[in-house]
Amino acid sequence: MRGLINYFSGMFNGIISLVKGMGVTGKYFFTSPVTIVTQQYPENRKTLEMFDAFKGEVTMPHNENNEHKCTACNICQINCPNGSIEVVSKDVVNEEGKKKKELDKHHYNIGMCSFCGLCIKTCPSNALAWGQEFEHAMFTRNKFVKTLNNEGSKLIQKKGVE
Amino acid sequence: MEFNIYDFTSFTKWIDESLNAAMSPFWVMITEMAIIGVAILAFYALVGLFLVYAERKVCAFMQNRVGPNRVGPFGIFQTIADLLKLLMKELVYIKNADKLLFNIAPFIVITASFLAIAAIPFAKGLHAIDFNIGIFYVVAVSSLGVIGILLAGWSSNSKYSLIGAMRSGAQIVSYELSVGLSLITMVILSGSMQLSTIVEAQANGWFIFTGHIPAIIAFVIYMIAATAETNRGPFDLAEAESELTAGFHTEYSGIRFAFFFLAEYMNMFIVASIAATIFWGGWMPFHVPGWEGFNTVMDYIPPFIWYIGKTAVIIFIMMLFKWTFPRLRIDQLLTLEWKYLLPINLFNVVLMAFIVLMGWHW
Amino acid sequence: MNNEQLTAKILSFEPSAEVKDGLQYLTATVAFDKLHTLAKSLRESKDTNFDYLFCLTGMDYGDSLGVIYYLESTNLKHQLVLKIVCADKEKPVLDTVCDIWKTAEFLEREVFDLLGIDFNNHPDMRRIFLEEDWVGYPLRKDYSDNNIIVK
Amino acid sequence: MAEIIQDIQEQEYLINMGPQHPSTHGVLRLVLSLRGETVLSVQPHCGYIHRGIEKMCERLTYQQIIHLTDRLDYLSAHINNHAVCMLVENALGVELPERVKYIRTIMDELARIASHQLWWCSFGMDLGALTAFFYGLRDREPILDIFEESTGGRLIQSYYTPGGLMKDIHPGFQKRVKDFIKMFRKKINEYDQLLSGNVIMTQRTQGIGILTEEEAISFGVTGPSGRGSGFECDIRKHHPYSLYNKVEFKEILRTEGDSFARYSVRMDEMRESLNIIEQLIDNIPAGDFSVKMKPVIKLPEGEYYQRVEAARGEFGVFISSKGEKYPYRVKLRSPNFSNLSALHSIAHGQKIADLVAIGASLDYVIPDIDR
Repeated sequence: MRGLINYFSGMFNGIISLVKGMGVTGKYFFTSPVTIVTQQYPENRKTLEMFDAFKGEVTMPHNENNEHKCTACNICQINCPNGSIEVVSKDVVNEEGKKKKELDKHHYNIGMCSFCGLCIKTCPSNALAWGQEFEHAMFTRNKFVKTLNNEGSKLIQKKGVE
Repeated sequence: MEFNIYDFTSFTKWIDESLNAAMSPFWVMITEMAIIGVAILAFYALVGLFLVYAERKVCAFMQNRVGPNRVGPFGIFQTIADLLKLLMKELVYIKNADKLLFNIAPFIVITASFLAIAAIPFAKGLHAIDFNIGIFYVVAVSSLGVIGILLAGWSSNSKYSLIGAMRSGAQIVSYELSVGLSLITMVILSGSMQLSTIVEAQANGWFIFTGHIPAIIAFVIYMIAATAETNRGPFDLAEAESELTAGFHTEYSGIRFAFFFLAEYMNMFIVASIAATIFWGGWMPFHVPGWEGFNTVMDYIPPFIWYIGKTAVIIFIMMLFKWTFPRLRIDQLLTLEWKYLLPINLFNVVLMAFIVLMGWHW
Repeated sequence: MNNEQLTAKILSFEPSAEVKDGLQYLTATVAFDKLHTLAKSLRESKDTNFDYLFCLTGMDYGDSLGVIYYLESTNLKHQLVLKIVCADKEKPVLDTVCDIWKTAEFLEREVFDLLGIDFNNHPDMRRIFLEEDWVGYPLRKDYSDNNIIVK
Repeated sequence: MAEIIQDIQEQEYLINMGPQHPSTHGVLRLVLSLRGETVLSVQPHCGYIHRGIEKMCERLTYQQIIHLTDRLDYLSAHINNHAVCMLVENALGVELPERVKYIRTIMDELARIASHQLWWCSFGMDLGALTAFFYGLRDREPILDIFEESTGGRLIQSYYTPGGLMKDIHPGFQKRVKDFIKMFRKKINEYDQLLSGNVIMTQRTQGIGILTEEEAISFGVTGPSGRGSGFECDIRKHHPYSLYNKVEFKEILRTEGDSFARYSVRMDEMRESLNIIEQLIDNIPAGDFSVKMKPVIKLPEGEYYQRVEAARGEFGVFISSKGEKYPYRVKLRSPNFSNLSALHSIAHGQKIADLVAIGASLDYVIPDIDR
């Protein structure tokens, strides 16, 4: 007798649990246009805004005079765990006849970057920053190597020093 | 000739007569066969494509997604694009596969669903053939598909496929019983196996209402067993994507895979049509005895719309099953059939017979 | 059980053990051939009951190879570090402890794979991560790979 | 003929599950020998994505190690990083500001919830309930947004650094977390409706894949999987670190040891994590987000070990230092590796479908196994 009761109560409870589950999916089906969470990605490209902290790529901000803050000290290159940064510096003789190291090219290989942020954190002159760009797909690998400093850019001269 | 969307009998008769006037009876038969074949083929492809699209949209909405929305407005041409892709894909030949069986298997599956569609009444006077043993024929024919699945699993020389096929065999053999018995319950109620008669008998109330509790039980059992028979989730053990990768059609590609895919959706359509025909009155409008005005309004809706609407609702329920429940394990599947559905079904048949004997069913 | 009692207990099991206190965990160093008997008594004694081996790491000390076992007792809540140094660098062999702690079966395979320490009586001594035909043992200090991209 | 039949009956049916298989959650290969549907033995073959992180760490400074531990168990990246950072800080005797501890604890618990959510998704998917997969991912999104807003990364954050954090949290952090807690408390009940109570799911998991407590300890199966067998292994409770001795929380234990026990431990752990966050989120003290550390960290000579409770079990870092700026040897004790070693003992004698459910309930992440 108990077996029979168990048989029917088990069946009944089972059916109730199934109906409950169908309630959840059914509810979402009938409220679907409101509850859809998918972002329409390529369409919303214009309005899509990443968070400020978003780690898209390493960039070197330039001001309006095409000047950056990088002193070519190599600390980012040393701190990079993957060797994705290569700082090429050149020696420039300034007006006073002193030799001075200046940034020539700041190569950054995004294909090898693991976005750990150590270059940006350790930079003593805050020359690097995170960019918000996230569409990095390229057809060839050598396009991953970017030069961060603009053509003909110069180091910002600190005011009040001279 | 008068064309009437409420009754296709005169239309089909007109075609028959005008053909008879033009040629000999033998050629008339050939021509009619060809017309019906083309019509069903077109309908088949259309419904198949639409169902695939519908399923993707329905499941997307259940899952808070958008679903296909790239090809055409709301992605309505997505399935056509998919079909084109599948047509163009390479047919991969499997080393050491049984070539003949491997090639035949998809055709068996798709032919079985073709055969079943012939007996379904879409509207008054609109069916290919009106057997006097319609239900028997449908049950017999729709279970042929499993042969294709078994052959597919066996011939593709893949271990996953074989397990899938064997599961499918055990599953169909068991659930065929439940489908048959729940339909027999309704046959007892209607007193006929002819589908057109069954539909006509529901003019004053669908069987699910007039058949009292046994009809409801039979309907529930039929829904479960039919879902199992179409190899759809939660009974998709033969495919069992997370266990057997794709089960019996693991090794199929291109249009052969498309055949399996299409056949699955058409089987769903067929079992839903049968459920609609036998339990919900097929193309018969919803009538409440005594409410003349209401009945007249209902009669204005064409039978074909009624039929499609009912089928769609049942298909939606089956989709709801698939997208809500986890998959059953093979022993649970057999337990469900042999320990629950079959005894209840047998009891239900007796109950129905009793009700009919006592004359309580009208 | 505090560290002093534990020290005494270990010394009673294995008088030749060298027990060091004051580090992060109590550390006992024993000769490689005493490992299995000591481990067995540590596991089976009611007072020590080290039933949980939470880390097993192989070490390349430069001139020798060794294994460090981190043990814990789940009911007595004390930990112990067992340090073993293999006798021979060319052919390092130790006794397996996977009959005492089942988790050691995989961990010892890993040590075998990456450091080349062979474990006696292990039921399935194969490489676990690398290919069967891999030459060399990558975690050894003298291992060199020609394909290093980042220097 | 009789011989052939006997031969067939005794033959084992070998199947390769993986390396590409939907339910191995990555590139794990399981060699199954079957008799019919019954699994006779399971032989895991790992190493398909072995990257040699331990060897790589020997050439990296302690700050640089962080970006590799992120990539072990990427679902609990914060927690792995926490272990390395704590090891360095403890070895150097650095005292952290309270703010750092608060933020780290909250982030750890958020990571644990996110990880368990993803586990719930894949659990549903492995059982065939695909809808569960999408619901879980949908509700995981707010956590990823919280991470992204403050740390800049969604999956792999590299947020902790020896001595504190990479940057301070976003001003909107607290509000977002509170919104999430409110939202998720509702959703988790929905999860129960959809899957936990479902009769098919309970029958597929209850009494299936039993791991006894003794075996769990012997195999070192920790985390929710171990606690489902009654193994009290919550490092947060037994060896408290960060703020875990200040917050109140229960160690979730089940004694059945079956797949369902492992499932329900994780479900309850999500609720418990919400409680922990709720206790902390309003009280984040003001202060620095990191301590000034030397640019080149050199650990004193010696061997160090740090244990934390990652989302899948006990994660341990062993570092042996020779006093240089690079570690001499790094060993990462990954929870999944030990959990995987118990798979054969749990799964033999069960059905294929059960093996999939067991695998889902053990919740392995392959990069953590292979390292």
